[in-house]
Amino acid sequence: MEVKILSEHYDKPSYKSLDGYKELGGYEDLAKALKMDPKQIVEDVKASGLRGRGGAGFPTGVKWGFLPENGEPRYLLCNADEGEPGTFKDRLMMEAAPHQLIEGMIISAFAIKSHKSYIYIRGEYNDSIRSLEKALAEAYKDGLLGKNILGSGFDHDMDIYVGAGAYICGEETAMISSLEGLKGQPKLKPPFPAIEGYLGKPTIVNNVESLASVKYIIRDGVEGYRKHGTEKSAGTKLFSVSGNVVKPGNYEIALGTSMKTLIMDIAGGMKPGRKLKAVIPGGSSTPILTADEAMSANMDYESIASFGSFLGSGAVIVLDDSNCMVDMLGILMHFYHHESCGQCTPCREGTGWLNKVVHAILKGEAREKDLELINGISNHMMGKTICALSDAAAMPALSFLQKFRDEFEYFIKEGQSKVRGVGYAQMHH
Amino acid sequence: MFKLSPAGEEFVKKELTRYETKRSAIIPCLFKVQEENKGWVSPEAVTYLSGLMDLPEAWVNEVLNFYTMFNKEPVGKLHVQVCCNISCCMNGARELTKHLKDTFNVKEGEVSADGNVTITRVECLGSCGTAPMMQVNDNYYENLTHESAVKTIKELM
Amino acid sequence: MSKVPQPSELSNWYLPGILKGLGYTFTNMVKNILNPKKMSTLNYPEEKYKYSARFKGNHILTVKKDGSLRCTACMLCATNCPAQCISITASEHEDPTVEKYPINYEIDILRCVFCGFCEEACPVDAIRMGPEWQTPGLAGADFHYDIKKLAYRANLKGGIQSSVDDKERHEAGI
Amino acid sequence: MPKCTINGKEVEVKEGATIIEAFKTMSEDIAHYCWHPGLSIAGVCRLCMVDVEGARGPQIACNTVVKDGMVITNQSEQIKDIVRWGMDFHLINHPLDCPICDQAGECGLQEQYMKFGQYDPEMNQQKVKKRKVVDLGERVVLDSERCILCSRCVRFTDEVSKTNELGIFNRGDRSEVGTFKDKPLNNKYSINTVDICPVGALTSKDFRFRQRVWYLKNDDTVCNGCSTGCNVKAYFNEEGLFRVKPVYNEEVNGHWMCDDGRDIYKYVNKEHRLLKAKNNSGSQWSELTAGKAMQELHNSLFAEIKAAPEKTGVVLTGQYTNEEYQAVFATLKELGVTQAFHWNDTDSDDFDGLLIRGDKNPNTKGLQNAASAFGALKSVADAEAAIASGSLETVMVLAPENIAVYSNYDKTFAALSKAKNFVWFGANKTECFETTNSSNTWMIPIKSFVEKSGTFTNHAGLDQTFNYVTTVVAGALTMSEAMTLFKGETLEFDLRAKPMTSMKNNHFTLNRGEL
Repeated sequence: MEVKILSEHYDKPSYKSLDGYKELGGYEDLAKALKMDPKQIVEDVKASGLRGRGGAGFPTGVKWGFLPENGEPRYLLCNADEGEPGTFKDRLMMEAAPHQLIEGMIISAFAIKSHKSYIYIRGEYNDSIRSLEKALAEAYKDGLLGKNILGSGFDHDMDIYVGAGAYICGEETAMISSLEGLKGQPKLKPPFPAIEGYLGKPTIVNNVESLASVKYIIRDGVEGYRKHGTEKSAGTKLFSVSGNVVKPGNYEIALGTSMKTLIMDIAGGMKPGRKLKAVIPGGSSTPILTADEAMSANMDYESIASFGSFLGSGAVIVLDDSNCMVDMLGILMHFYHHESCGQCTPCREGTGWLNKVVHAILKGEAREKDLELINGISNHMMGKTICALSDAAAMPALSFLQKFRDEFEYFIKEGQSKVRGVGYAQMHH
Repeated sequence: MFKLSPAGEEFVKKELTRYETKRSAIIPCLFKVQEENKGWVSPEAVTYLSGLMDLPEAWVNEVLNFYTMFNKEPVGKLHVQVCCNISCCMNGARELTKHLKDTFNVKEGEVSADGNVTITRVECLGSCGTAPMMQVNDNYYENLTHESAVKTIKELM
Repeated sequence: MSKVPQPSELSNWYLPGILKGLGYTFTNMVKNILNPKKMSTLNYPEEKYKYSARFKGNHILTVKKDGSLRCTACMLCATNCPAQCISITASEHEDPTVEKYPINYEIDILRCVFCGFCEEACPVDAIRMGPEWQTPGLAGADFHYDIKKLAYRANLKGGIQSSVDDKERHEAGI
Repeated sequence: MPKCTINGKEVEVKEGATIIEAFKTMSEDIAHYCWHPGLSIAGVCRLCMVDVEGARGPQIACNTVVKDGMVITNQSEQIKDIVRWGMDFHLINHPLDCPICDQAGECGLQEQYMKFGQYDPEMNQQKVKKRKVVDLGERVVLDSERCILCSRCVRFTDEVSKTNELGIFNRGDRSEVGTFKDKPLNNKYSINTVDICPVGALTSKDFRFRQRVWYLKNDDTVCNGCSTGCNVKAYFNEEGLFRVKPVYNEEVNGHWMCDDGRDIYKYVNKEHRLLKAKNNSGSQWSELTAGKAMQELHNSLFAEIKAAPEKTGVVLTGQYTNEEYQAVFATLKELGVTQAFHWNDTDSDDFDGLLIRGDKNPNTKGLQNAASAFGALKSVADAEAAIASGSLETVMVLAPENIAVYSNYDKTFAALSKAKNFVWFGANKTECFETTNSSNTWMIPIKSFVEKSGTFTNHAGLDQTFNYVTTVVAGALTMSEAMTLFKGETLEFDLRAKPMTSMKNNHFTLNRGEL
């Protein structure tokens, strides 16, 4: 069942404005947090078990703990460059509750003693940009940002940086590069951003949802927050359900809820007459699950991992029996080829190569051994590059091929889709 | 020769000091140039901007060419971008693009004869739950049908 | 191991040997007069032997469809040449897909040992060894074959084309 | 000083050294393209993968700092497999135009593919097409298809020359190195980008298509282009010199050299050289060998000078070796000549902050040092005045070798040749040689810097000794030899046979440089 914590008031238009937000308990937790010891907040976040909601699922508190004891200035960056196909939760959060994010960010900044933060937001999200700009102006006007916030002596400035269309900028070091005015290419690690990030200063990059959740850890306390979710995957999370379901949309559920509930009940189930074929559980980069696997999985990090996939950003893409897997993989490979930043050779060349091979299959020009080639390319892209984009391209290729090999073989042999019975021209127009 | 309006130049000067490094201002300034240069950034505009910002042309050009939201070619008055990623394709985005291209008689990425429309296919725009969708200039239009998409574009013309 | 046959006793008497030899000559003369087609010699230079197309004779530089040289001046033939008889001067071509071409290609045919290594080294089938083998000349300069002679001598009728076309190769992305 | 074990051998490296540096100190093979010791770490070619014991997976050697006790290998099957595929990734969009590529023979892709490659390529799709033969600037040509985007050149213009002309535009496999149209690659160090390019993407217009590299041999010498004295490699064969590349020397030039220095070989080649000694003691030029000329000079002038040394002067330029200066000053002492003049048209202290210095003579400091024992050097203007007034009758000139930097060359030649006896020691010839104002002119061909061994003292006082590289003009002498002959002594030749170095042979397999 849906558990509305973050999204409790998302349906109320008044929640967007500062007044409406304050009426519904907004900024109370900020006042509470500013009275706390920053170290205690970090400890609380650690104890809450909050894990990064952007995709990697790295514990937020642990990340904060990597910051050097001293070292000024330090930056907090909010990763609002939501580009993973299938994900649209951050957009909802920024449009429906901009102040919720701002409050979460001020608390987080206070905890890590940062005096400057940026919200890096993808340029296509014009509504979110407008909504956040308005909210920031309101917050500055109300003294919630700037010097001496709420009389606590804590200073903090927040600004928005608008991206210009690059999926890779969702990677934290690429985002830092982009913010520095370079091309959005990931930087070598080590040094990690917590040590040397934006302009060589310690920097923490967190997802919108992670930062907003901090507010609720302060509000409910560690115990209260851990009430939902499982031992290792605590709290609730927004899931973006899309694809062939009756009611696609964002749904907040406690981690650990079964995928069956999410898809079949909450999202309205399959369209009439259709059968579930496969589910991509965490955005297009994560390995695909077959219908059987999906129906027995729970929506938490561990359960999904036990099926060899990842919870990722929580973008559940549902495929039914009308979807040709070769076609779907072609779309994904085109996407990664388009978005590879071109820095590391295995990714730059590998994504292009994969795209060519998959499209050769679609066009009926492939050889039998090209399936092995896809495996070879993918395996040699995984973990060989600076960032995870090459893994993100390789994982779907590997899993599609492993789980739906018959469709690929049929396509190579017959030159048309096994599911749809048509060739490339009819599918791609 | 392209030149920003006085307000635009003022904007560039402000952006140059807004961030910790001057280089950070490249993206916002390019957006400004694109806005004032009929929706695209010409090579002359890059020369002009790099002179105005006092940064090497190569830096500006690198940023310009890296990001997809900057148009390196002229676009129509309405820049229609249809998301053709996985969720949208499942819901008929490719068919929609074809329908739009046929209706407005324009090839992908090119400006229509009357200079009104450019239709491009783009990657995920974060509107997967309301697929298929399109972005016309700055705004999203979601849950489209062939008819509603055409109607929307015609109304905007 | 072959053994040299020892002269027999009979050969000490010279006359039988001379007669035997004359016998051969006369038999063959009569044979040849009666059946000139079976003659195993040629009336050179009035008659010339026709060698197989694969004979490694004088070099030919092949040309493209437009009649220009296929040679890219990579110097692999010159590098590979054991007699060091090939000298090439390369230059920049105005067409960027061609990029490099020889403005001078010379073979010192008197130094050439006709080994065919140049043919084998060539990556673009630009040099071949043809069936011609006569290399007469009156002065030293006649034995330095230049592009005009190598690619466009009269009996090549405007040049030999290779079966592979550069442009097609380029478009195919090879 | 951390110790680590590389491929089973223990090695001690500097604090903070990376694994790839450790490999280099041990001369162990490791595949790499983007790493260059003179540039920042990019970590993008992903070929220098190594297994570090205890690490999560394969690491790149260029961005991993050696820690004490690390056990590193790149010989495991897994690493070899990764490198094989890494090579394939580099090559799938690389055109097979080695025959026309100028880099062939010294190409990083060729070399490393032979060592590490997967000989059975898998790619059978169409390659990405990019621009070919792009004019980047005055000296460099780009072929985008050949580029493997290692970003060395971009980092060079960002970090070393700090001119920022180059960038990598677009993304993914559409990425292309390039300049922005209005700003070509015209900095004073641009050919360094050609040197560091591991493939044939950047080629030098000057060297392009003139020789295949395997016809060239090379040897180390010191650049005579300015007082910095960069360490260089001259590339030559029996047709002459073809190019000059920098050699690493931390004290002097690091990894780089300037574009002007690349032209120094041009004055050395035969067409610019004085090939034989020339004499004009009436109205007719006669040619003779240098040795014969020096002998005749000894016979006609030596005694005359010794009798009246005050009427003789020597004009010196800072382009000769210390050894030669010593020989010259020793002869002068013997003759009793006291007048020495310094000719330098580029007397300035300019420095561009990287390598280029205003004083375009390689050995001004050496000349000054040698002269300090002899007495003060007067300027060449004094010599001209003395000749005009008739107080100087015999002039010997040690003419500059690199004449391009001598802006008053012709004028000075005309003024000095007014002397009654005019002896010109020089390596080059120019048009001004046709007319002389002297009644007794001698021109002696001198060896250029690549043809002799000696020492240059650079601007900082560093003595740099260099060795004979090759012979271009067989009949030329060094100043030391000329002075010996002038004194009437005979030259001693080393009669031991030297290895013949002028055959145009396939040397590239033996002389491949470091990548």
